[in-house]
Amino acid sequence: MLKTQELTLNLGPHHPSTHGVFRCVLNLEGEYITKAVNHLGYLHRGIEKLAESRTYTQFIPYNGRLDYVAGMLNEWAYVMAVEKLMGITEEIPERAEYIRVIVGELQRIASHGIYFASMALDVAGASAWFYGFRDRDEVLDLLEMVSGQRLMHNYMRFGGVAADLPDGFMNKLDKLLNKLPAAIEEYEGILLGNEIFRARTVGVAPVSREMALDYGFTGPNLRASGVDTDLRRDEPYSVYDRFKFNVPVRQNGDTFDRVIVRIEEMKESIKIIRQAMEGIPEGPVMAKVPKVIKPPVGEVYSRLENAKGHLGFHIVSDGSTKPYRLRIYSPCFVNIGIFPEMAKGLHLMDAVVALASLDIVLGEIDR
Amino acid sequence: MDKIVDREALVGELNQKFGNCAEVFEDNTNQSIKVKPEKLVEVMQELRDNPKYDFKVLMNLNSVDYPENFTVVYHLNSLTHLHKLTVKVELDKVNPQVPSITSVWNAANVQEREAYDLMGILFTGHPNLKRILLVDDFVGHPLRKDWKMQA
Amino acid sequence: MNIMFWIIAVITLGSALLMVLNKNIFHSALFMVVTFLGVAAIYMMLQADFLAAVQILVYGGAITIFIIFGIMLTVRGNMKQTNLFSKNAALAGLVSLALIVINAIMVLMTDWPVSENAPPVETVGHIAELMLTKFIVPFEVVAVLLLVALLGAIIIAKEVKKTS
Amino acid sequence: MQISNTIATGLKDWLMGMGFSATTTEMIATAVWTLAVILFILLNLIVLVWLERKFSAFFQQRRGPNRLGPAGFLQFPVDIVKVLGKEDIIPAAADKPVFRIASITLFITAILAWAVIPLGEGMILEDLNIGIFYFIAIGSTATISLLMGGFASNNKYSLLGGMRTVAQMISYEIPMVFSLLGVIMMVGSLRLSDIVKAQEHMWFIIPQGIAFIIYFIATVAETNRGPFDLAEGEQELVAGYFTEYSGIRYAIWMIAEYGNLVAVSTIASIMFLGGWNAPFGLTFIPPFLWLLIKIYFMIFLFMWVKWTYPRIRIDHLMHFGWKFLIPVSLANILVTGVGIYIYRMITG
Repeated sequence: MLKTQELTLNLGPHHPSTHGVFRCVLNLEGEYITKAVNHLGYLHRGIEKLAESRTYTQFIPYNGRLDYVAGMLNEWAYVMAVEKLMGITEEIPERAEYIRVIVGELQRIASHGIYFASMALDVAGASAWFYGFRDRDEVLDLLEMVSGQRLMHNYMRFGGVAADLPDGFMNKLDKLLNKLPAAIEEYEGILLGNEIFRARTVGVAPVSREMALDYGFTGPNLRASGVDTDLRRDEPYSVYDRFKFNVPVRQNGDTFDRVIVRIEEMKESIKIIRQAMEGIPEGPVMAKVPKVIKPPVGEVYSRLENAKGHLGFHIVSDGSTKPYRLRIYSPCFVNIGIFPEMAKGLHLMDAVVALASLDIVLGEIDR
Repeated sequence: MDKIVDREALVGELNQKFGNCAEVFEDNTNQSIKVKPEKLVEVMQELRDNPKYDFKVLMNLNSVDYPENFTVVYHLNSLTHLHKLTVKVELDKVNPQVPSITSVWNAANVQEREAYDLMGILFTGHPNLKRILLVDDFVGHPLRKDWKMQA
Repeated sequence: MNIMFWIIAVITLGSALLMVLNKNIFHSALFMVVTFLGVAAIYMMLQADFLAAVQILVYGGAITIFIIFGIMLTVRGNMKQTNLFSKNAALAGLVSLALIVINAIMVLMTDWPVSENAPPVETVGHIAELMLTKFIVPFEVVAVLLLVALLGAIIIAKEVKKTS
Repeated sequence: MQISNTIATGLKDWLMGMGFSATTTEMIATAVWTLAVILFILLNLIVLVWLERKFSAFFQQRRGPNRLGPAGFLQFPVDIVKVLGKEDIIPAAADKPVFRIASITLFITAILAWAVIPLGEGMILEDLNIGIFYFIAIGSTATISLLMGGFASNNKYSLLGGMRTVAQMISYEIPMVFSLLGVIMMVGSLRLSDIVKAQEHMWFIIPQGIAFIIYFIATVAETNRGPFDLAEGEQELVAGYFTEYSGIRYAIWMIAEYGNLVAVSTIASIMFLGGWNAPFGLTFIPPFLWLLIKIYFMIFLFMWVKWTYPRIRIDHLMHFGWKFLIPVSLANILVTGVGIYIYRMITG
């Protein structure tokens, strides 16, 4: 019999659909993938090593550079870990916790907005891309109001936040929250309900419940595979135990479910922000913390429900002003580990979409 | 705050089943046990599959370069019992070797590669133990304390 | 008109020759396209415009398939040495020469009748009528043949899928 | 309408009167027409690119170009200057001669197709009696150009793009031809001017509505526009067959693609939308303008579809083409044939 040869295709690092500098070497039979090998590290900056030569406070801004589309949540995860290590979790003023919840959930909406947009772009729905970015930009306006920056906020502090909410923030937030449900409705109109989009995503690259747990999926990806888990509800940190919200779970774990879970999460985030707006007390936004942060000897592992999954910080302290060892458990880094398995047998076009559906950010993968 | 397993009972059961392999490890978190490297895979398998513990999730795999030893830290989590456990494996400073647990959790695959890449810990039995973040011809393991940063 | 014919003839034959002599199978295929287009041009000069269009349409599609096969079956990165001469080049040359001679003799021997009638302006209608009246049997046979080819292709494609 | 009314014939007569020989006259007339067509395509291009940008901006809730000229109209001419100033990069490993001519061949086919396309009553180079068939035949050779570009780049993405083009264009040529057959059967002629004349009282979109839809879908695939722009596949193949092209060669690809877009829109207007016939007796607008309005309506449809739908996957595309469009277009031919037979029985 005549035989055709397999084609080796180097997807990335300069490729529009790898969401950064991810590189994947694909073996193609026709346009179907028989084998995929991940190559990471093009954006490796050695942040974990850098942490060892920075003081605890100096390291806060580095967190914005991890998952650069959800900087606020990364900072929060880091300060939460250090607060736990110092044992000052109880002393944080309530107002600060509420502000953290508000900006954190806003950041989640922004991150999911980007997710929707890049997902749309990867199925070539260029128009839907602008819808996602339009709403994300308005969220960033608000975050800019509180922190002065749009991406690298550097807003969280040990024991609170850097500054109180500015005047007029609540009004603007209220206006945005009134607009967002209609905007999310539009997503359904322009992309999610589209026949071609459904054909491209439903049943594509499914990840079963067992496989998702085995490969260490966390966050929305895990929920899309039918595991009902959410740190905000199961192990409530901050003041999340005071809010009522649903945890959207889908059963099939295919590309479409991964999208829908995130869209539903955006709606839940709006609910949480609404409740936080109502419940936010007056008061200080910073606890009394020493000028020099010197956590006691010991270690801590603390996780936070990031937009991409569980962002964990394992910090080992030797009692000095600098962390002895700081390890960042990054959800994207672990989630991408499934891609070679997932891509097997997929069409090249679907592989690109499946990769987008995992919601990877290279800043966090390579750290 | 965190739900903690009864470590004494857990260690007792593990020791009974696999021989003297585990002990309670005292640190500030109060949720650590120490496991001997040779028995690590069996212990992890047990922790995952025994419905009493049901640690279905490998939360984190870390390696620390302590002055006296290398420690590989596994953070485990259960979705049903919502409890947590930290498993620590102490390794030789000169030749740190530990069996790979990729057969238990595939999630360990990339994390073990990372630990090998940055800390230089050999995971025996790993299907593809290559550098993951650094270039293939990189010399040294930067997260070790004796690795000097060059600006 | 005479000049045009000679130009087209030279291009057609030249590209046909280049097609055979070229060592790159992709270039060979492209020269084949030029040959086909040249033939179409000659049809055009004979006022057989329908035939010319069919020539372009059919061979335009066919040649791309041919190229695809060429690419898929020559498994090497460099296309430079993909269309090599076989060892029987001399023999093939001899056969070709013999064919040319025979053809030339036949052409020269034939007494070509010259029609007094001007070629019809509307060709399509006549062709259609002839196909469905006088030549209905060959027409249907061709249709059946194509159907068989189609079915055969489907069967072959299915079997490949099963074995792979 | 008399054929002698055509501009080309008039031009030829005038040149003959100047004392040129028949062959020279023919060649000059052809050259003039070719130039006119290129000019027409380029003029259209300026408007089209501007329109595409403005439409896409409208669909995407943004403003689009708005700095150069009125409403950003001069953006594209400036872009052209930019593209012309770019370095013409030919990859070292490329098949250089083929790489060089690939974009030009596509441009040539785009121009050749215009030989039979009337831009209005009598505004045609050669009113061939097989007009529409000639158009289809020339259109089919565009595949070769795209494959040439994809293969000669010696880039795997381009090669995949070229392969996709072949699969897609050959598959969708069939329903496209079949959809036009219905109209041809009703007219009984392949000559484009005859087809327009037959629509004086009723546009063929009414009896041949299904054929019009099939033709529209098939031509979206034929012109490689979204949602069927698999050959370009921006997201997975980067830009498909023209990944490696830059500068003027890239510009030629784009011009040829827009030229093809205008050509298929014109054919759609002529075959289904009554050509230059004025609807509702609105004859105060000249026929040429009517045709232009219809062409731009078609182009608007193309753009609308492109900026609305995500890209379809190639196996869905093939299934849709072979398992849906072709059977439906065949059924349309059958129904049309039976309809014509019954009509002839009634009218005698």
